[in-house]
Amino acid sequence: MAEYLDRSSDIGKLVAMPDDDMIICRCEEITKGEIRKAIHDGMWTMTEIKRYTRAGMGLCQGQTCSRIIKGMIAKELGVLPLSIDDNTARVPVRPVEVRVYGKGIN
Amino acid sequence: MRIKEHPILGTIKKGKKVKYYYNGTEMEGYKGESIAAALHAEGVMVHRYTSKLHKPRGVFCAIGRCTDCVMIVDGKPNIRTCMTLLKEGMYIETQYGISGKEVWQ
Amino acid sequence: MIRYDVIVIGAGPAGLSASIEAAEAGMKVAVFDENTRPGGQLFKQIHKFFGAKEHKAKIRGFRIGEELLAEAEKLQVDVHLNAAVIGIHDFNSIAVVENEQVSFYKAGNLIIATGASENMVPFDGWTLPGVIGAGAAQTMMNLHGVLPGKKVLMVGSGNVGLVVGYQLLQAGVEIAAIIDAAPKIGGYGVHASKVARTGVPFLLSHTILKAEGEEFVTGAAVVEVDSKFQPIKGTEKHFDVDTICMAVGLSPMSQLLRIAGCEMKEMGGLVPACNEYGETSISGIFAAGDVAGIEEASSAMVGGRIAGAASALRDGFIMQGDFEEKYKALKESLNQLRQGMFCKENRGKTDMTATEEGIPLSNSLLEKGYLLEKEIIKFPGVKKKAGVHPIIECTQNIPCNPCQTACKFNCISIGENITALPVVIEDSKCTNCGMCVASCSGQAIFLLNEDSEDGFVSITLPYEFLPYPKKGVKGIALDRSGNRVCEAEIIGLRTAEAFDHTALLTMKVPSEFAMSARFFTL
Amino acid sequence: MSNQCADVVIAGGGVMGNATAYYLRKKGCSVIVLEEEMLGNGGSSRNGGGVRQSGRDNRELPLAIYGIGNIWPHLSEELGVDIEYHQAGNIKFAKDERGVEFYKKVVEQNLKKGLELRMLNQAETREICPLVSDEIIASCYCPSDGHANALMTTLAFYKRARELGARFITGEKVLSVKLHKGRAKGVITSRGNVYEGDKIIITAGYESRAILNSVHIDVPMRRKLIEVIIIEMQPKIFPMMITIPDYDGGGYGHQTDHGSFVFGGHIPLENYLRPEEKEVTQLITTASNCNQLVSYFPYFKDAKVIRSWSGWTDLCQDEVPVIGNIDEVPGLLTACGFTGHGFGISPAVAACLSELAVDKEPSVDISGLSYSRFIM
Repeated sequence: MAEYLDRSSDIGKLVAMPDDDMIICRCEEITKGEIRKAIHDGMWTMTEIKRYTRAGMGLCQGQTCSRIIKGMIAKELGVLPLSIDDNTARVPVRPVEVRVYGKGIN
Repeated sequence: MRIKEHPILGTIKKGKKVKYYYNGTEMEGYKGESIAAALHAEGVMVHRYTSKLHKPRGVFCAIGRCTDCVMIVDGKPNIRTCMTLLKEGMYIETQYGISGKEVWQ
Repeated sequence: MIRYDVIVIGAGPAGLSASIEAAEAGMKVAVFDENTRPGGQLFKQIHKFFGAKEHKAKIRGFRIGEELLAEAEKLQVDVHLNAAVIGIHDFNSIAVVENEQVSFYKAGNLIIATGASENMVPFDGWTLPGVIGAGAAQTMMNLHGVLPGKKVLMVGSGNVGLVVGYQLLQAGVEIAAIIDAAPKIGGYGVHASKVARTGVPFLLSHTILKAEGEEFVTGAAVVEVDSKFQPIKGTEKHFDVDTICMAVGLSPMSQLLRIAGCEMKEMGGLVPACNEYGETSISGIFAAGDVAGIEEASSAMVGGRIAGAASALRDGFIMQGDFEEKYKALKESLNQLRQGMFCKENRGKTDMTATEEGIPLSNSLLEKGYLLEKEIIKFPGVKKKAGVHPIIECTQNIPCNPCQTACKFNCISIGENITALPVVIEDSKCTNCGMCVASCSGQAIFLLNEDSEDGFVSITLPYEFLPYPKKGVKGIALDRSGNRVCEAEIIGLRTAEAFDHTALLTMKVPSEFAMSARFFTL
Repeated sequence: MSNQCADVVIAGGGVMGNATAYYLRKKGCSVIVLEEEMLGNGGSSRNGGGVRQSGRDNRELPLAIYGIGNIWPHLSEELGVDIEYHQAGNIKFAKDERGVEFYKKVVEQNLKKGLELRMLNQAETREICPLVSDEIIASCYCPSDGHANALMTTLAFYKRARELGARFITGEKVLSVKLHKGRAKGVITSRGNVYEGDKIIITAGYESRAILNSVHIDVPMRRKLIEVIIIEMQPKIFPMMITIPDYDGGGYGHQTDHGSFVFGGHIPLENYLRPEEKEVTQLITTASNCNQLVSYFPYFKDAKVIRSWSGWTDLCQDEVPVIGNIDEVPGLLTACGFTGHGFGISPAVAACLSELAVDKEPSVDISGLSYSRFIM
């Protein structure tokens, strides 16, 4: 079970920051501002951020940005990054051609 | 951009020379090295331009993890050039979004 | 489905060691690695390792890789290269992409040794070509012999940043600076010193602001930060560089363990919760090396051996008693590596002020990368002696002792505790053989002869750059900070197989610079 | 232990619960939504994204028609988030006469209910879906069907409901329904917390069964794992949702706005997973899905799979959901047992639940989906 989170708790207003247009998810080109907005829209878990913004959903599957996003959620919510669950790791951990994958069971 | 002689490694062992094409231009590299290394040796920095913002990208992690260095290789997009070995006659193109041409959808 | 007694994922130091240990016990072992070459990071590590003899100290990383591979092959371990494991499924079955198809294998025991990957910090322009990971720089230059760039800004002063920085210099790349947001250098002082003495500046409490350029990096802007890591206005600095190299830490590559369903815990990245033998919450799945917690390659090798032995015990290939004996020795070896001021417990500690021996630590070393002359004379490796004698500028407690055994004439002593500082023995006779200089993985040993000529001294220093200066050449002696101190003449250059590519350069400088001149340049 | 009240307490923060919360807030009711994991953890985020009428059972078809006619077209605007709804059609392929016969019956049945649906021959099929394999001899096409982004839809309902003041609490696993004088009056969570409401709605997927069991209600359903593969971004290929008939192994998919292609299929082993099996991808299913996709669309052979996921569907005994008031326990409502085709009707179901919760007649006749159908 996940940790108790009352999604109505006050995390303050979304204040624009000078580096909001900096890219965080390199694959899907999702900016810091977009992720911060998602957090203020109520997306408080890594998975919700991923599904809501596509950050971490690109070709590399969040291998670079996950750690950064975790830190961002923690900062906006005022909690420790330790308390934030990671995204589910998914098969395949590297991109694989459909043809190549299919040969596994012929 | 190649190291001729290295104080620890001596002369870097290389496979035989192979010809490949980079955006239509014939180039030379060595068998057994990654496409990314061969291109870097020739000073190629930009591997692709991104889909959304059309920004340049190149080698970043070089271990097959970040997928930033992908290019079109023999007509197929999104090929990780840091993990794909150079072969004779390979056709390597700059990737625009996921296309080989600078056409944005 | 093909079944092995053990499947090891990752042919790095931990994986190869695990496979050797398991195969020695008579197990049928396969190792899978997504790379073309086995060895993992070892093949990029061209520096000499720390540790004791059993940790393969003073051997260069890539040689250790070759040794491990040869050993694994001799034991008929099936090494599958270009074989990326893409998934772990129920009952220890794995999916592998190999030869243009996905294959499935099953294992009695799975040992996951997938290593680590580099952390990144985002900043303005970090997506530009030319911003690369330190590992990428290593791959380019040490595996492919391709220069990552002409002039580099290194971000991060941990061991990775320092070691890769030095390797860049060896490959012929210029380093504009090594910066770190922390106020102190994160890696070993000896690693910092060998970079600093070539003239590379360290900018601590500095962070990267921006990678400049349109199509690729043409420059970098950095700024000083305050104690809360906030940029200080007006302290911006610009560097004309074509490459920005990021060395800001590592995280375990633990996706496969998570997919397998192993219980994980947060420890600077997600690591599996393991017992003392490296077995995860799922019986028969082990983790070894960086994926189980970031450490050095030396500890990864021992961790791999423990996991290999434990899997052999689990499936009845070795007896409990034999295992316990083996484990005891391996554990001891691991404990040795886990001591000293850089060990896990001390990581991130900022209040250390003295060595285990009670000698004050050098702040200059921690903040600028080099020791001050007045500090160095307090250390037991520095003694004033007649004739030629070693000067050991090793001032931090790190687990390393090759210098002690390198000297066949008992000039150097470390003792049982391998993190103790080396002591130069007062009444010993140095023969000027140079073995200590070449064996010091930190390149911190120099031979000084203050009796050579009137008004002049000779200094022998480790030198790993090309081209080697020829005997008779006149150049400039640099001090520990890379500043020019005086003219110097090369009076000797020694190379030997035993030195393993560390040349011993002897220069003649005026005697007042005996304790300051530590590098040579033309 | 905290006691907290609202007009309506909802167990389950999936698309049903979130959307119901949204419609209830629009009606001015106070709402608490309790979710064990994160929002949209279950089937809401683990489905093919189909918004389809064709092929539906007559009892749930009205919900699909109502949603597509009245809710989906303006949902993005309403929620302030692009949920990527496209009324781009649904095409079901036939490789042989068996398929043709099967779909002819579907057409006949759905036409009776006023749904525009037609058979296409090979040439017509290829015209609207040019990448399809030569082996396809005919198809069944419903132009008014479509698809949406299920992840976004689920979270968009949550986001909007939260903005409107609905209270969402995650990490709260509802264990049982609390009664007061024979009426459902609250729920009790595994943390020991009690949440009270005048109406209690259970929209917790398969887990609804255990919660309802606490008041001796049992919906006959079982879980079945589904698995989906995601193919890397492609140029725009075709807009419609595709369906492969179950007798040929089954399959469904569509291209997302992003360009990636989502494809789900089945393997026979899914019916025989060990009971303790977790929600994880099985060894051979991805490979099987890859082969199935290529056999209908050879185009994808060189494209790369970038991830896969699995999720539980809650199969109801008669393959349609249980929706509405549970007469035996006044104040208790449920929507569960969607049998893998709940997403497309979720806004309509939620709209009806919100109406029932305020004792109004639902906009769609859902009497055929009532729990009472299982009572002999």
